[in-house]
Amino acid sequence: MFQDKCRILANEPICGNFYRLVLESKSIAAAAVPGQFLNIRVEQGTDFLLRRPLSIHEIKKNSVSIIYKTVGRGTGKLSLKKPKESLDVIGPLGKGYTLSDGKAVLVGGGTGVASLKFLAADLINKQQAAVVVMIGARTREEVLCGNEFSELGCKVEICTEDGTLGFKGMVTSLLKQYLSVMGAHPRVVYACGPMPMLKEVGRLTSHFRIPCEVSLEEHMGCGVGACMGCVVPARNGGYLRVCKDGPVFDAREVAL
Amino acid sequence: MFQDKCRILANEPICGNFYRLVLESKSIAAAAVPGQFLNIRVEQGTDFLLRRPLSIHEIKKNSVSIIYKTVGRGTGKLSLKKPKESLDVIGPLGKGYTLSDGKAVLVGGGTGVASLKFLAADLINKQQAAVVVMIGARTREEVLCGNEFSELGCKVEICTEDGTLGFKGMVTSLLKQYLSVMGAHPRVVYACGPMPMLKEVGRLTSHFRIPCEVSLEEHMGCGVGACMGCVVPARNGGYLRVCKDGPVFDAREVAL
Amino acid sequence: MGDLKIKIGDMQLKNPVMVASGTFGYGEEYAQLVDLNKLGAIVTKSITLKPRAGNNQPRLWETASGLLNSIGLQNVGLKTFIEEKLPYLQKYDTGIIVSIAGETVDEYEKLAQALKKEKFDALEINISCPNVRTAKRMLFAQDPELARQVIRKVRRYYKKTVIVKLTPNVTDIGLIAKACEKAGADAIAVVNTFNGMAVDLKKGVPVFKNIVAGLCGPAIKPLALYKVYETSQAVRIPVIGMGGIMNFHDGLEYILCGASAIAVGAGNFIDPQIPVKIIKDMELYLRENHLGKISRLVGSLKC
Amino acid sequence: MGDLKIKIGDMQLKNPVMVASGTFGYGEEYAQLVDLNKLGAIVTKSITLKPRAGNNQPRLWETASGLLNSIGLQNVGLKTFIEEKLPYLQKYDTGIIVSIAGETVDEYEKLAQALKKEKFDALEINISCPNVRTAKRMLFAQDPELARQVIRKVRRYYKKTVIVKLTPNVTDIGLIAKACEKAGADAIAVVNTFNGMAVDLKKGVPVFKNIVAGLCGPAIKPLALYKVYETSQAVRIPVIGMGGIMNFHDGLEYILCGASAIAVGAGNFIDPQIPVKIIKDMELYLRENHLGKISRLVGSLKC
Ligand SMILES: Cc1cc2nc3c(=O)[nH]c(=O)nc-3n(C[C@H](O)[C@H](O)[C@H](O)COP(=O)(O)OP(=O)(O)OC[C@H]3O[C@@H](n4cnc5c(N)ncnc54)[C@H](O)[C@@H]3O)c2cc1C
Ligand SMILES: Cc1cc2nc3c(=O)[nH]c(=O)nc-3n(C[C@H](O)[C@H](O)[C@H](O)COP(=O)(O)OP(=O)(O)OC[C@H]3O[C@@H](n4cnc5c(N)ncnc54)[C@H](O)[C@@H]3O)c2cc1C
Ligand SMILES: Cc1cc2nc3c(=O)[nH]c(=O)nc-3n(C[C@H](O)[C@H](O)[C@H](O)COP(=O)(O)O)c2cc1C
Ligand SMILES: Cc1cc2nc3c(=O)[nH]c(=O)nc-3n(C[C@H](O)[C@H](O)[C@H](O)COP(=O)(O)O)c2cc1C
Ligand code: FES
Ligand code: FES
Repeated sequence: MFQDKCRILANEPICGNFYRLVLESKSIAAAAVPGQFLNIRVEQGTDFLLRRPLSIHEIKKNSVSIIYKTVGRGTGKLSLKKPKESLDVIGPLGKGYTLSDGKAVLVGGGTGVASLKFLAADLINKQQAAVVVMIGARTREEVLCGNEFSELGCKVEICTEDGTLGFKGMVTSLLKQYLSVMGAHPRVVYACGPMPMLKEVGRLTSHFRIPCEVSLEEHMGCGVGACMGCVVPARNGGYLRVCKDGPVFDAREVAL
Repeated sequence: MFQDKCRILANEPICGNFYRLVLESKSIAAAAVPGQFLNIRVEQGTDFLLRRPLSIHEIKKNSVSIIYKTVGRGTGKLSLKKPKESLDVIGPLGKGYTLSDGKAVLVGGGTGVASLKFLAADLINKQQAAVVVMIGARTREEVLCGNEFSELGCKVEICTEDGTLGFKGMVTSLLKQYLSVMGAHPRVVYACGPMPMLKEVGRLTSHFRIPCEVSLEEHMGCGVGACMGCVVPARNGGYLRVCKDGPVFDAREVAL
Repeated sequence: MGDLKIKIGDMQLKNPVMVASGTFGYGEEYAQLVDLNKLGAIVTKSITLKPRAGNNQPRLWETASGLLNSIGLQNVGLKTFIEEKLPYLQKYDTGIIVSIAGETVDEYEKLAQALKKEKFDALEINISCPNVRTAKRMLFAQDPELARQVIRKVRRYYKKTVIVKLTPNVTDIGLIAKACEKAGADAIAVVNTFNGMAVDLKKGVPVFKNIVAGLCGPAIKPLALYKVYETSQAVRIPVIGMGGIMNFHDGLEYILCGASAIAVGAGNFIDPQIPVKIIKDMELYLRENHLGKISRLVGSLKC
Repeated sequence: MGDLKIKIGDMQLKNPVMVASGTFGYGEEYAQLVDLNKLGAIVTKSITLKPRAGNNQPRLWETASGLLNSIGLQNVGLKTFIEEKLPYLQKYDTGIIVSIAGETVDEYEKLAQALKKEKFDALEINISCPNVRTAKRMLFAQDPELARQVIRKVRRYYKKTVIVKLTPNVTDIGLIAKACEKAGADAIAVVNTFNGMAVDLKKGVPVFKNIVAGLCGPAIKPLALYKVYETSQAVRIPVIGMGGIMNFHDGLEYILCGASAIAVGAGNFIDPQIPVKIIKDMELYLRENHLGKISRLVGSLKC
């Protein structure tokens, strides 16, 4: 965990309202594992008070990149930042995915797809895993990272709600079909995306008795486990902190 | 008085911490008279809440320009604005200088010099006045607009506190010398600058019985005379509003 | 077409968007920038019996998303107000709410008496200005009994709509609001500014001569909103909500929390178009959501 | 070299810069980012007798220059605190202030009793948390008599330094502070968060399930500063000031207004380096201005 003034190496639109931000930081890049996130101060001053949590999408030797969607004030402001400007970044934060070997299915919806790229890379490069990625999006313009996953050697399945690309429907329907096929049985399912998607992934994997890890989001104060602001209900009562106990949880740990 | 989204035509450093900002606005340019000011919203959002009042330095057919010094958060932020961006501007505001013919002495200190340029132009072009400008600055790098005044046809006297350019000392010493010379007797003195300078100019002109107008500054809320935030004590008791009754006052009206 | 009309006491307004006392002068100052005919109502600067010079400089201080002010009720006084300022406002097709302030119960009484025959829509009793140093530190609006006394006296002379403007600087605003309701107020305006201060570190002195000043602007919105909610829970009479309103969304939050009308204060300084924009957006919102009357939304927060 | 040492009750601190309760966990969460040995003191999250799960989501909401929170005192409870959290903190060379919270006088008493033999520097009695729904709406810190009862009981068992943390949501904080002083408190911490709320317009519901939440951050600085000033005018015991402190200048304003020590709350979220930076800048300031001791500046505002 570091606090760094990171130089922006790139900050470009990729598609729809999605941007890719590349930040220079050797120390964060060296320490990061898939599923972890950065907590970024978008502006000095007091108007954008809290840091914005954003998942790590990719690491290189000297840089960390993220993919974000402009959904509000902070991400909107972030999209205006230019290369050579600096951002105050804390990271890597949180508990990432547990890397497993064998066959893995990665299910991503919306920006959730972004963090799975880092995971897929490690699964393939470090665990020699066979990775199937299911990418869900509303429409073809919002399908993220398809090529990136292919280049890594993943099998890529695309789903759009409006059917403009790939399978028409929800990515969870695709997952259900996939898991229903005899012998498909993957060793683990990893999922990152909106809550309804995660809920359904949790239900399906529990039904098919497949281990599953989900990455969750909550509004954050400190990002380091101190304020108890970002909690989600634990399955056994009480609360767990997304920033510290997560953002990646065993699907059975949390009440989705 | 207009409220306009004005496109920035230029926003460049001129010397020291001084910048020139040129804003596109036909309507404001057409209505403005020397001594009036603009009230500029530096940022959307709530971090730079109040507008910043800045004097008009020059008008062209379609544009208004100001000269400002970066002294704090707002002017600092302003200096980062780029051409083609827009600013929300209210103006022209306030009561300007009373144009007089005959010989006029203009005394300016710091950024106060800027607003005298517009005045000098009108005095010369509209009143065929003979204009002497005394420019005071701390040091040679901060002497503003010397050439601009010369080009207009003013007699320019420069004063620096450290003697790096022109007369060494306060601009008010120069004024005193000037007024003490027999026959120099100008019809009017106009002054814009820091309070101690204005005080002394007021004292001198009163002593030599020369009409004098001074331009004042105060923190502003509304800028249009509604909030009573920007008042200065009137000589005869009570308060006058800088934004509405001024910023230009007869030196005898106000308790300097 | 959405129906924005509202009624407060006997006062009928064409829409619930006002400009707050002290931030819009006597209306004329903004007439070149804002179409006054569009506003629901203009609340005048608080008027005192005699003209008041107000406080020494400084009077304004910018803070994080807020503005401290210490004007000290500078105003033209009752006589000039009636002779020069009121006639100007009467030319417009907008509600006129005359705000009055006094240092004693007696002064409020005299103001009400003097104003009772004048033509305007409502009287707003400002018993919550933090910027006037009186002998006691307590404001009328900080004590239910003091508040009651003022309202009773005003009520005796003034039969049209009476609004009481309260301070948020109390433990339980509901208690004060109830006392005002009982004493005969037709509506409660909430909030006046929050007590605050700032320090001039170079000189080691308080920025303001009175030490305390009043905070307003977006910084106080979450606080003022809760005060409005508390007030509207405590009384049956309408509540006029204000504090940091910068756009329609802010205004709608107040309405859901129980405000029958809203007022824009410091927002006018930042962008004088805010009140008119809110009115436009409000109309649009009603239309798009087929809501009919704005009054249906008042206090509609589902808790 | 500037001398930053201060004394509050029996507690000696190497500098007057603390981190505020609830914003710094139990210390360990920030240990990778901040050198805990540099801090004047760490105030722990408020501890309750039993572990508390806290409130439902949402718990945080960003406002204009501010942050609303409704954590609901989620904490590990007394037992785990003593067994796991306290030992961790004791390894560091920093003041340890244990904050306690209860719903009844009895609970505070039990907490004090259980903590009296533990090794730490001071007890902070939090009688001002707005985020716990109890039967009555009133907080202990909103009534001088209730405040007095809590402090008397705690004092009976706990003989070392006792700090009382007050709410700003009162008409006259001086009155409450005086009652605390009389009841035996060694210091007053001001302020806890201001009551505020927000509305989720899409759903037409309050953002927070409890409706009310607590506002902190730069937005409240002018308000909190005045509360600290009022408190320090009312009592002789030291005051610990907080509310929106983001840098040394903010902190110095508090000190001039009478705070013997200051605490950084939400500022830690925005930049965890703030407390350490303040300490550095404070030292520099003392040195450059040849001021010797920071304690000389306490309450030095010239009014
Ligand atoms: C662990 C984690 C990883 C994330 N990774 C990504 C990512 O890789 N790409 C991406 O586009 N988005 C990601 N998000 C969501 C992202 O944090 C929000 O979209 C962002 O904070 C919105 O900020 P805003 O100012 O634009 O929106 P606003 O709605 O204006 O923000 C207001 C406040 O709410 C908070 N907030 C709003 N939405 C969210 C949210 N979904 N989660 C947490 N806080 C929120 C903001 O941080 C801010 O404090 C992640 C969230 C978490 C918790
Ligand atoms: C009528 C008038 C004309 C002016 N003309 C010019 C000009 O032509 N060129 C120029 O450089 N400056 C001019 N000024 C001063 C200019 O307004 C301030 O320098 C500017 O507002 C500082 O803003 P800031 O955010 O950088 O400073 P900060 O100190 O961060 O500002 C904090 C607050 O104080 C206000 N403030 C600070 N200093 C002043 C000041 N001197 N006058 C009024 N408000 C102040 C700001 O507007 C803001 O609300 C003029 C002021 C007035 C009243
Ligand atoms: C400069 C200024 C002057 C004010 N004068 C008065 C006044 O005379 N009477 C009054 O009742 N309120 C006065 N107020 C308070 C406002 O009417 C309003 O209650 C407060 O500013 C909160 O709203 P806001 O946050 O939208 O500004 C004044 C506020 C400001 C900023
Ligand atoms: C997330 C959060 C949790 C808090 N929890 C507590 C608490 O448990 N006990 C307490 O006394 N104060 C608590 N506070 C209040 C802070 O200690 C502090 O009084 C307040 O935030 C004002 O300071 P600030 O503006 O610097 O944040 C909490 C504040 C925040 C933001
Ligand atoms: S954000 Fe503070 S505990 Fe997670
Ligand atoms: S700034 Fe409002 S009256 Fe001048």
